[in-house]
Order: sequence, then C-alpha cells, then structure tokens
Amino acid sequence: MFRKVLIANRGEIALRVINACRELGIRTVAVYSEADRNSLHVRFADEAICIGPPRLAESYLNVPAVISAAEIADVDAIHPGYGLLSENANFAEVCRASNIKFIGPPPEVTRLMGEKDKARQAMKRAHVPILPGSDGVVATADEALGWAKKVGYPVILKAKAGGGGRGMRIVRAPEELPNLFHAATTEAANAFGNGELYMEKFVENPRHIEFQVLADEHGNVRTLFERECSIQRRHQKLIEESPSLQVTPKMREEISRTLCHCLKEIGYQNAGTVEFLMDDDRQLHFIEMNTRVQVEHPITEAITGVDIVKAQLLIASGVRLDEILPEKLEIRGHAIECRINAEHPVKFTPSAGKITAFNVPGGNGVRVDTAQYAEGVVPPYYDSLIAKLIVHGRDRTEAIAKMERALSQFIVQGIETSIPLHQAIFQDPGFRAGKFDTKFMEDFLARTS
Amino acid sequence: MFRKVLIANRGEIALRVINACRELGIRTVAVYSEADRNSLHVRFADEAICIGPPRLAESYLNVPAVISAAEIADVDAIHPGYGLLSENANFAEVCRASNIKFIGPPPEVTRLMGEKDKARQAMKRAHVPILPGSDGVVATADEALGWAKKVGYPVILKAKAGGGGRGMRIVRAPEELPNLFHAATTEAANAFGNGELYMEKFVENPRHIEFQVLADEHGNVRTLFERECSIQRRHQKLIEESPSLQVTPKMREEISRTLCHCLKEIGYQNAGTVEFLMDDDRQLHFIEMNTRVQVEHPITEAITGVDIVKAQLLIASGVRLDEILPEKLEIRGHAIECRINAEHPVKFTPSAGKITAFNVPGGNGVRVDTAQYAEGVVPPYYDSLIAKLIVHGRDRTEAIAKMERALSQFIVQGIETSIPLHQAIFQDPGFRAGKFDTKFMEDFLARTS
Amino acid sequence: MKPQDIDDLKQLIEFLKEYQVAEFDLDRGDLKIRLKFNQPEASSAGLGDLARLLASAPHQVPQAAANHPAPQEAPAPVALDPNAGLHIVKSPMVGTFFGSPSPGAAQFVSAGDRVAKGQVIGIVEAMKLMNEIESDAAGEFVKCLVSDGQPIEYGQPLFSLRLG
Amino acid sequence: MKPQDIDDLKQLIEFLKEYQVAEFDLDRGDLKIRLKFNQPEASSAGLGDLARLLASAPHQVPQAAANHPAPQEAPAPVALDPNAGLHIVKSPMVGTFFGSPSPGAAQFVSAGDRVAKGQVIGIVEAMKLMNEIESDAAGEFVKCLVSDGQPIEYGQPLFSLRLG
Repeated sequence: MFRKVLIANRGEIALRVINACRELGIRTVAVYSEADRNSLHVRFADEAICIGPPRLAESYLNVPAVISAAEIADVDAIHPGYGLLSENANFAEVCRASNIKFIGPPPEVTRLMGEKDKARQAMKRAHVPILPGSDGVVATADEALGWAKKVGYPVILKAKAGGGGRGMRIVRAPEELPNLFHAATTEAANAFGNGELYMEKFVENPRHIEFQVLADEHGNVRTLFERECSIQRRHQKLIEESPSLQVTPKMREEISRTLCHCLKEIGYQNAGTVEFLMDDDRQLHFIEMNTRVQVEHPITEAITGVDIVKAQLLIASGVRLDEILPEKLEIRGHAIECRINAEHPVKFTPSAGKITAFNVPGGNGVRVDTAQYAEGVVPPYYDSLIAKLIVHGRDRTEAIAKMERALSQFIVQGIETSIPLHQAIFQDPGFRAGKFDTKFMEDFLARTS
Repeated sequence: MFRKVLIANRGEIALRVINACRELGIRTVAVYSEADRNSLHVRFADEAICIGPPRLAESYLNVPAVISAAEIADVDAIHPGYGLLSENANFAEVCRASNIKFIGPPPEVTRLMGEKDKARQAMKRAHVPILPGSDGVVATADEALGWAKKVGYPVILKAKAGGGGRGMRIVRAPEELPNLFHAATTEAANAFGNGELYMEKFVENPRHIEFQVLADEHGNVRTLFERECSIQRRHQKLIEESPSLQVTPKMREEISRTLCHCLKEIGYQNAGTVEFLMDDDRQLHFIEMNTRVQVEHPITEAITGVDIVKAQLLIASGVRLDEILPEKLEIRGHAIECRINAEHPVKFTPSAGKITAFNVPGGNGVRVDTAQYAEGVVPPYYDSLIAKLIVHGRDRTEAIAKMERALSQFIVQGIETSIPLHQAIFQDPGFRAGKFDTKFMEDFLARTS
Repeated sequence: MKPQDIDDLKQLIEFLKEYQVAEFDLDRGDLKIRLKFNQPEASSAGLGDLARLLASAPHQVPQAAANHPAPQEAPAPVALDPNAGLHIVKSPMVGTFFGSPSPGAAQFVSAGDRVAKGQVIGIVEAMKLMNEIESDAAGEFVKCLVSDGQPIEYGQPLFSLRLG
Repeated sequence: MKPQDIDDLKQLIEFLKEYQVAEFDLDRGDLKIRLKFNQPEASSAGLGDLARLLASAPHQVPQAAANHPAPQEAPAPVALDPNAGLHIVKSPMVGTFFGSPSPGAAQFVSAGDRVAKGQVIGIVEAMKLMNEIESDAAGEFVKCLVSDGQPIEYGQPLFSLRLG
C-alpha cells in the first residue's frame, strides 16, 4: 500500500480522498491555491503545500506545480479526484515519467476514451450497444450528409475531443446540415483545439444512465450497477439515484457482462463510469466513458457497501479486485444524491462569499460530503458544488422522504444555494413517480418560473 | 399510522424521533423548557410547546404539563425517547387514561421490569441465564447472610427499584454483610423511596453485553443481535460497538431464541434492551431490561439496516413485525458509537455554555446524531450528551480507522468535550485488540493520569 | 496646520480606515494625534446566523384542534408592541384558556376593571382540571391577549395590566 | 510632518497590518506612536471560531524527504519577527531551493550585498528544471530565510532585503 499520497484537487472530493487515505493509514498531502488556504482539505491533510495563486491555470491545473509539490513531499502516488487534471492523459504521463503512481487508468486508456469517436468504435467492437452513426470522424459536410442519410434524421454532430456540450449540433433535415457542420467544427476547434466531428443518431429526451466499473491491474473488471442521472440542467447533474427504476435485472446483468468483457479488452484500470442514453424503448446506447471517480459515486457506495475511493487506492497499489469486493454484490435499498451548489436557486448565478451559518443534517441514512463550514468562504474561482447530500433508504419512497427531511435541515446562510430548488423538485409528482428524462429540468423550470 | 406524535424529550433523541416521524409522514410536536427555546428539536418539529421552566421536574418530568401539551396539540401518541419519562409506568398509565398511545411497552410490563427482583425471576422462569442469587427480595441482614452462604462470596446487594448504581453494595465476607446491608437499604430508600434489596453473585470485571429486541402487539418478538458496552465510567457508557467480539454465532442464536420466547411470555411490546454481564468464562447472565429505545441504538441500525425508531412507531400503530423486518436479519460489518459529552475529558466535570465552533465529520460510513450547532448553547440543567458519533465499516479494523478519522474532524469550541478522551481510548492497544471489560476505563484513567 | 498637513492627515486617516485601525495616537513635538475609529457593527454582521435564525424563528404554537379558534401569532417585535409599558400576566402552565368561570358566564374581568393582586382573572384547563389564574400584580385590566378555548403554552402572555 | 514621515508611517502601518498587530506603542525621542487595530474577534466575541482556528492553524510544510534538511517553521508571530521593516522576496513556485548556481559554488548573494532589481539571487528546482529567482526590488541583501535543498511552496518567503 502507498505510504503517502498527494491529492491534486480541492473541496469535498479532496476531503473525500483524504478520508479514504487516513482510514487506510496512508499519509496525505494537500495542495491548494492561495484562495483555499483556510479550506478543510488543507486543514485535515497531514501536510499541505500552496501551489499558486487562485486562478486554476496557475494552481490546480498547473502540472509543473502539482508535480513539484509531489516531488518535494516525496509521495508515492497522486489522486486527481474528478475534474481538473483527472482526465488529462498528459498529466498521467508526467506522473509516470516522474515515477509517481497516477491513481487512475494508464494514460493510453484515458486518451482513447478522450477521443470520443474512437471510444465509440472500441465499444462497438466489444458489442456494447452504441447509437447508429458514423464510423469515426466525418471529414466534410458532404460526407456527413451521406452518413445522415444512412442513420436517419435527426442526427447529432459531436466533437471528437468533446465534452460539456460544446461542438455539438442537432441536425433535423439535410438542408440544415452544411451550416450546422461548419458551426460545430468551428466551435470544437475553438474549444478543444481540434475541429474533428463524428455523427450519432439523435435521441429525443433520453434518460441518462451510467454504470460504475472497477478494474484491477490484473485484468479483472466488475460493475457496481448503474446510476440514474437524468435530472440535469445544461448537462449539469443535479440529482442522481441508484438503482434506476428503468433498468431491469436482466438489462443490468447483460450490460454489466458486456462492459466487463469490453473493458478487459481495452486494458481498463481503476474506477470508471460508462455513460449511456436510454431511449423511449428503454434501449441503452453508449455515449462516453469517464475515466475517474464520479461526483455521484457515494450513491453506489450506499447501495453496494463498497468504498469506491478506497478501492481506487487499493487497485492502484496492485491489490486484486477479489480482495476488494465481496464475492457477490447486491443492491441494498435505494440511494439519492443532491448536489448542493452555491448558486441562486432560480437564476443559477454563482454565489460566492462567506457562509455565515451552516447546519448539516445528520441521523440515520444521511451522509454529507462537504469541505464547507460556518464562516468558511466560497471563492469565486471554482466549481459551485459546496456539498453533496446523500440519503440511503430501504426503498425509493423512504429515500425520498429522508431527502426531504434532510434538505429541510440543511441550513446555509450568507450565500445562495440550490437547496430550495432541490426541495421544489422533490415536490414534483413526475419526479416522485420516477417519470422523467433529461428534459425534466427544462420543463420543470418552465412550469415553475 | 399515527397522524401526529408528541416527543416528550429533548436533545439528540428528540431530533432522532422527529426525523423518523417526518420520514413516515407523521406530524411532530416538540415540547421544551425555557432553556431549550432555541434548540434544534424545537426548530425542526412541526409544532412546539413550551411546557415549563428549565428545571426537569417542572418541565420534561412534569407529567401534567406533558399530557396537557399532548391534549392541546391533539396528538395520537407520545414518544418518550430514553431517560426522562421513558420508563415511568405511571406516565404510561396516564397516557392510556388520556387516550394517547404511549410508544413503548404497556405500563404493567414496564413496572415488572422496573422491579429488578421480579424481572430476574421472570427471566429465570423462561430459562434466560441469570446469576445465582436470592429468590426475590431479601428482607433482613440475617436472611441475606443465609443467601450469601448459598450463593458464595462475593455477592452484590441491589435495590429492587434500582438503577444508576445507587443502593448497591459488594459484599466479600460475611462479617461485612450486616453493615453493608443497612447502608444499601438506606441509600435505596432515599434514592427510590423503596429500601428493598435483592442479592446476586458478584462478577468481577464482567463485560457488559446487551441484546436489542423488537416485539409487536401481536405476540411476535425478534432480536437484532447484541451490543458490547463495556467501555464505561461509573456506569456511564462511553463507547459501544456491535457485534461483540465475544459473542459467538451459537451464543447469539441461543440467547436470541430464549429471549424471544421469554418476552413473548411476558407480553413485551415495542423496542427494548436486555442487559447481560459476561463473566470470564464467557457466560452471559441477565441483569436487567431497559424498556425503551437505547442511546446506542444506531450501531444496531448500522449493522442490521433496520430503523429502530421507525420500527417503534410502526409497532405502536399496530403493524406486525414481519412487515417491518426483513425475513432474515444479517450482521453487516461492524459499527461503533462514541458518546460525545460536554464535559472535561480528564476531570469529567460538566461543561455547559455556548458552542462557538462546531464542525461535524461526514463522509462514507459516518453518522452524527446531534441537536447542537455553532452558536448553540449547552444548558447546565440536563444530561451532558451533546452528540453521538457512529461509524460503520466492513470490519472492526475499518470501523476503528473511520472513528479515528472522524474524531479528528469533530471540532467543538467554546465548551469542553470528551473528544480527546475518545481519541486517547482509540489509541489504547487493549481497546484496539478488543481486550477489555467494564474495568477498562478505571485502569485506563489510572494509567493515563 | 497648513493645507498640505491637512491633506497629509486626510490621507493618513483614509489609510488608517482602509486598514481598519481602531485607535491611533501620535505625539511628536507640537503635533499630537489621537485617533480611534468607531467599532463597526458590520464586523460581526452575519456571524452566528444560525443561532439568530433560531432565536427569531416564528414561535410554533400548536395547531388548534377542530373546535379551537385559530392560534394567535406570537407577540410582534417590541417596537410595534401595543403592550409596551404594560404589565403582562403569563400562563404558569400549558393548557386551554377560558376567560369565564363556565360557558356563557360573564368574563372574570373586563377592560377598565381594577384588579387586585391574587384576584382570579382566568382559567387554564389542563388534564381536565380547571386551574385558576391569579393576577400577580394590582392595576387596571387592559386586555385579555388570548381567546376562549385557545391552547396556550407555559409562559404565554395572557393579560395586560396597567400597574398602579 | 514631512511626506517622507507619512510614507514611513504608512509603510509601518501596512507592515503592522500585514502582520496582524493588534496594538502598537512607540516612544522614541520626541516621537510617540500608539496604535491599535480593529480586533474582529473582540467585537464578535467567540463567533467564527472554526474559521479562525483554520486561519491560525500551523502551516503544514511538507515533511522533507530523507535527504532534505528539516523544513523551517512558518514565520513566527509578528512580535518576534526579525524581518520587521524588511522587504521579503517570495517564491513564485513550488520546488526545492538552492542558494548557489551549483553544489559547492559560492552563494548568489551574501548578507550586506547590494542587490539590483532583476538580479538572480537563488534557484528553485521544479521538475528537474532550475528556475532562477530574481529579486523583485533593489536594496541591501539581509538574509536568506530558507536553507539549501529545502522544499518550498508557492509564496514562501525566501529572502529579506532592506529597500533603498
């Protein structure tokens, strides 16, 4: 097992990793920007190193600064958390060159999954269901017209290097295609420095369902079932739950088997999440893979009893999956997570500032992951997620009741938070009945505004 | 199910019951003394009624005030929590007379269990193992000498109406007996208004092990396994865990079967805890039964997945046990609780006052039950328990690591707490190895002071 | 002092303010400066919001049963308090209030009545017992603050008197 | 007071503020200065202890690797700060400090040397690259605050200069 690990992240996920390390007896090194000097991840790490000024590019995204910190602290490994450097294959390569274990898949795999068209082809070869679409990159608008005819409208053009909705265009008719193709390629080139596009069949209002996987460094892969993440606004998830009401045991079993086979082929290692769209016919279609721990991993921890971050650390130190997971994994009860963001609950404007009062709910079946506290400051430079509220009940009804109870006891003063929005969503009959897809938030906001 | 429940308690257990009610859709009524006006149990109840000044006898122990509050709030039921009126059979009778359901066993059963000598005889008849001792009350010192000869020294004299260590005397030789008999009877008479004594064989440094039971109102009884509560100071438990390292599956099974049979005979209803001493030969001996929810119930909730307070509410509303519990109960992992008291960690003097900083630990497998908050006040009138920190790990080793991590992140400023004491206990090799009995704290304090 | 001195001083004070200096003394030859800034209330603004939130939370009077009149709101903040300057008799117990000895009977007291200390001015029913509420002071009865049949809690204001 | 005096005073206060001085008295010849900063703690008595606790938590410098000398403590409280009144050059990056161009070579600068703005006065090694640290001011070199081979973090004080 590692002796000392550097956590190249901030906020709740940095604290989450610190906790896992401490519970495994691993010494922890936090890095922080000047804006985070008084953060709990700094306070609760064994050591802490300031790596730069507040701006992300000069601190948390500053590879030389992070690596230097790792070197002066003499760590064995770096845990990247999510976001920031976690899916940066170059960073993983620098770690390797510096003889520091990067806790995640090898850079080659991260890179493959980062090139969305190639990931799609890899999944297709392994018989993971994918949406009809182009075989790899579509070079010209003319070529795109050919593919679109074959696939059938509507189609969606996506950036090969994509993410976050940029470089994407939905095309509903051939005459729209040339202009949209050029718009997408230009946007992709600006956003990612790579204008290459590929094409997929466009699914109207799908559900977003993802599978959690764990793979060791000895060729063993297991899935920890799925998460339902359709409650999102502009590709930002707000509420996640597990299991999904839409996934039958048979689907779960089949997708899991296919994924395990596929990821073994690819040489996947460590934790990862395979994202699918579910269409109206309840068919799942692969869209992309996230090669790191997911924000919403605690709901899977709740229903499986597996500590995913500890599993990451154990896997990266060479432990075999059968020593980490019980022989038989079962789904126990139902878990839901609300992402508590520092933002206006209606206008969605970020709300940085000092937290003047902070009461976190507790009690049976309630988990809070946060690095915030009364008198803490939410800096304006970073992600607005300030806490994750996770509940675990014997079934979805109990989990919903628990979440409503917990939300009402989660008091944050001094800044605006998304708590009132979450409370409103939990009142929605459609949400309560489990009848929703990725269009839910748009409709909900239109109805309630 | 009840429509509205009054919670005749304060602090963390009041909030615990409020949470269970809210999650079951039951309206809640808090009662409070003037000292608790700004307490979270008042804030988070649907309604709240001030029932008197700070002194316990004039507020929380004031039966007419509590019943009046229940009447004006028009509740269906009263949950008494633990302590206070929870084992007061007269209160349960007044509830019955007022047509308010008392959430607990019938007053006759509470009264039987309150008369320790009778409870002992009832258990004996049902073949629950008890310590050798007198058949009921010992009227005179002479009679006591006769019993002591039969039982064998050392013996212990206990108050029939006893509790909290008062009216107890250990007798190691016949010549000591007459004086100790008179001291005990006088103390018992002063403390409980009843000087009657009974006698038991005295076990040197036993372990304290207790079984959680649930009984419905249709004659069904189940046990939820045991808790190990030997880490105590002057009969005050400090740390509890479940399962006990000392209880084998066979013992667990046998004691459970006998208890279920016995409590069915007695007509027990609702939640209860049967306390045993374990001697050096690992034999369990019944000592007494607590006829209410226990402070340390959350560790049982953690390893069984059963919500004990919800079970209490469901049972009291007439639901059958097989609708509340899964068919097969299993022990999952290991849970430990630390009672965080507002007291000096070395001198044990109570520490009332204003809490100036309050950071509760969170994350995977950590539960905090508390009604305290930053800027909250610990009044000098009541019990010093301000929070319960419960951890749940896959095994005892993980639970210990988790507790150490969580204790280090539990920050309370403004008052003294037992957190440093807990941290020191968790460093103790004997504790870590599970090698301890009820003398542990005495030895530990002697060693460390 | 020359304009330049004043300017300098202004600049100095601005500077001191910016740096949140509370007090400042300077004594040099014939120049003495002593300066002390107001303690801004703002410095503690926003602290301890939770405690204040709780302290100011609306007092949740129990929902009246079907046959009870709707409960009154908790007393308004002091500035608007119509009872300002009056003596308030509070309830010594939880229960249901009655202003007359029996249904239909005359009220124990009416506005303008002289009330003696110890005089019965109301009843609180608790557990079927009628508990007489005595005035804890002598004076002119101004107003009953609760209505007949209203559930009341310990310490709840019942009557206002003008002392004397 | 001369402009120079004001400037001096400002610099003093800036300095005091930076070092969180609460009160300050000076009595030197004919000059007496007494100064007291706003204590945010005092006005809000006891509030926000956690934030303060964090702000005042000892700065955890990384444990040096085996071949590194023990890291220095974070700067001592102001009252004892030997750097009072001096200009501090801080590290622009994380890495390992060296005071000479190569092992065994002479130090870039020694106490008493005149240092020009932009002059190289040390090296921070980061990811095997030697990054020259230039002085961001001109003045007299007083002291190097870190030792050779010491791990340093962003913003860590490296040198003190007497400006001018």
